[in-house]
Amino acid sequence: MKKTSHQKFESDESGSLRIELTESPVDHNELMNSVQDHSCGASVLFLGTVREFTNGKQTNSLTYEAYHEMAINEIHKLIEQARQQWNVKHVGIIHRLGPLALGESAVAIAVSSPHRADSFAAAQFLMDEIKKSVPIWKQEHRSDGSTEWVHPEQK
Amino acid sequence: MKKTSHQKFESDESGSLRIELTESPVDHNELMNSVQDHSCGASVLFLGTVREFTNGKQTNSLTYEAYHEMAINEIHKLIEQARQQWNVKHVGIIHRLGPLALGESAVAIAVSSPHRADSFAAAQFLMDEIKKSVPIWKQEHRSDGSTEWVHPEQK
Amino acid sequence: MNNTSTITIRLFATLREIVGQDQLTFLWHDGLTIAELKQTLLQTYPELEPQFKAIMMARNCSYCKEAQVLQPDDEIAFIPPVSGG
Amino acid sequence: MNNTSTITIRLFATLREIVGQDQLTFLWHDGLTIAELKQTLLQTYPELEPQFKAIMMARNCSYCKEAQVLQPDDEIAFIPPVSGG
Repeated sequence: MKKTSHQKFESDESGSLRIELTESPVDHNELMNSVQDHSCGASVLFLGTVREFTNGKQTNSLTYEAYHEMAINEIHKLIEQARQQWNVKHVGIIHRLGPLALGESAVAIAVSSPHRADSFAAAQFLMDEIKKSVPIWKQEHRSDGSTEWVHPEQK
Repeated sequence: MKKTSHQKFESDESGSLRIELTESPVDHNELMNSVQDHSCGASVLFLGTVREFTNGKQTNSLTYEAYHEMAINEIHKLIEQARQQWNVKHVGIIHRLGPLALGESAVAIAVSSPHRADSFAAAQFLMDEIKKSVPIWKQEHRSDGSTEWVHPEQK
Repeated sequence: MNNTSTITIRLFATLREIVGQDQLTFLWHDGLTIAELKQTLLQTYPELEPQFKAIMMARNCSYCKEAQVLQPDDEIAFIPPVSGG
Repeated sequence: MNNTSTITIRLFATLREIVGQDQLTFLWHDGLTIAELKQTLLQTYPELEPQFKAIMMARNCSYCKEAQVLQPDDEIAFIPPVSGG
């Protein structure tokens, strides 16, 4: 099966950003290594993984779907907002698409900064905002045989 | 040269904790993987690395020294405090000792939790508190030839 | 501009499943708004009505209001509540 | 208890460098406090005085006050400002 992948990468003297939507497994170690920089004393990696139980219902697997072009644009805007609020150097975000098994990574966010408070704040902001505005949808396949597109208020 | 390592590991149905002080390079990928759990939808890895410039002074390398037995006890207490405040499952902390080159990892903290806010808050709390109370000391070797035991207010 | 100008509608998740296609092409006319597109879609696919209560709209990959006036070749998306991450 | 009871002092970072050793052994006596140990150390190593202004103390791997009364075989540490992480 062909694995599709959509990417955006930008880099200048103030730092770099990397956005990736992919049907392949997320390599969070490679992502974390890619934000390392001698000018930074801190980096934070957030990993969102497929959890087994949500509100007492058992999940067997998930499927993610995205409006690729717009999702990359929206994530790009969020990274720009994060850069305005915090002194961060490199930001890398990978969101997995397609079918995911229990325990697999749906999203990885890596941020590096000279001081640690900026990496923590920016990584948390990016994850919170991605869940609000980026056109990506999650379909849950449950152990009771039901399948549902998840709405934020159902989480 | 013999690499020394001091470790503590505890595990029960509520989760696990792992504390390691080591003269060997920190394997943050292995640490992050070790906190993954199907009951957790979130994990956060913090990495503190040797930064090149601090207050305009150039660092060539660092040396860390610890009061091993007490440092492990104090980190253990901090993890217990974090568990009381947040719903976290697994916590792993590695602090490097001995000589470190630019860009190497001094400390890695990995936390997993069912929901992401707990992992973020606990990881940040642990790093903030480790810097306040855990008996570990950093000696900076600067490019101007000077060597100094760093005091927190000098950072 | 000529009479064969069109706009494209992209559909995702529940909407894609209800409509049975991930893309629709509509004829453009001067003054066409997203609100008008919504009405037209609802006439053809009344099952969309509950979905449209919490719907967001995007024009050429940026969120917009339903009063937005469209241009030929615009790409419009109806965005159900997102659930990434 | 007998007259050969001792306590151990652990020294780190700057203090270890000033004293030139990472460990000292002191004779214990009934009622011995950390404050008294500090005074004794300062008499032998006056260079410690500036360090002792911001010093913390630990008894058997737990932070304690300098009024702490010690027992034979206690391990005492003088802890300069920490800088881990």
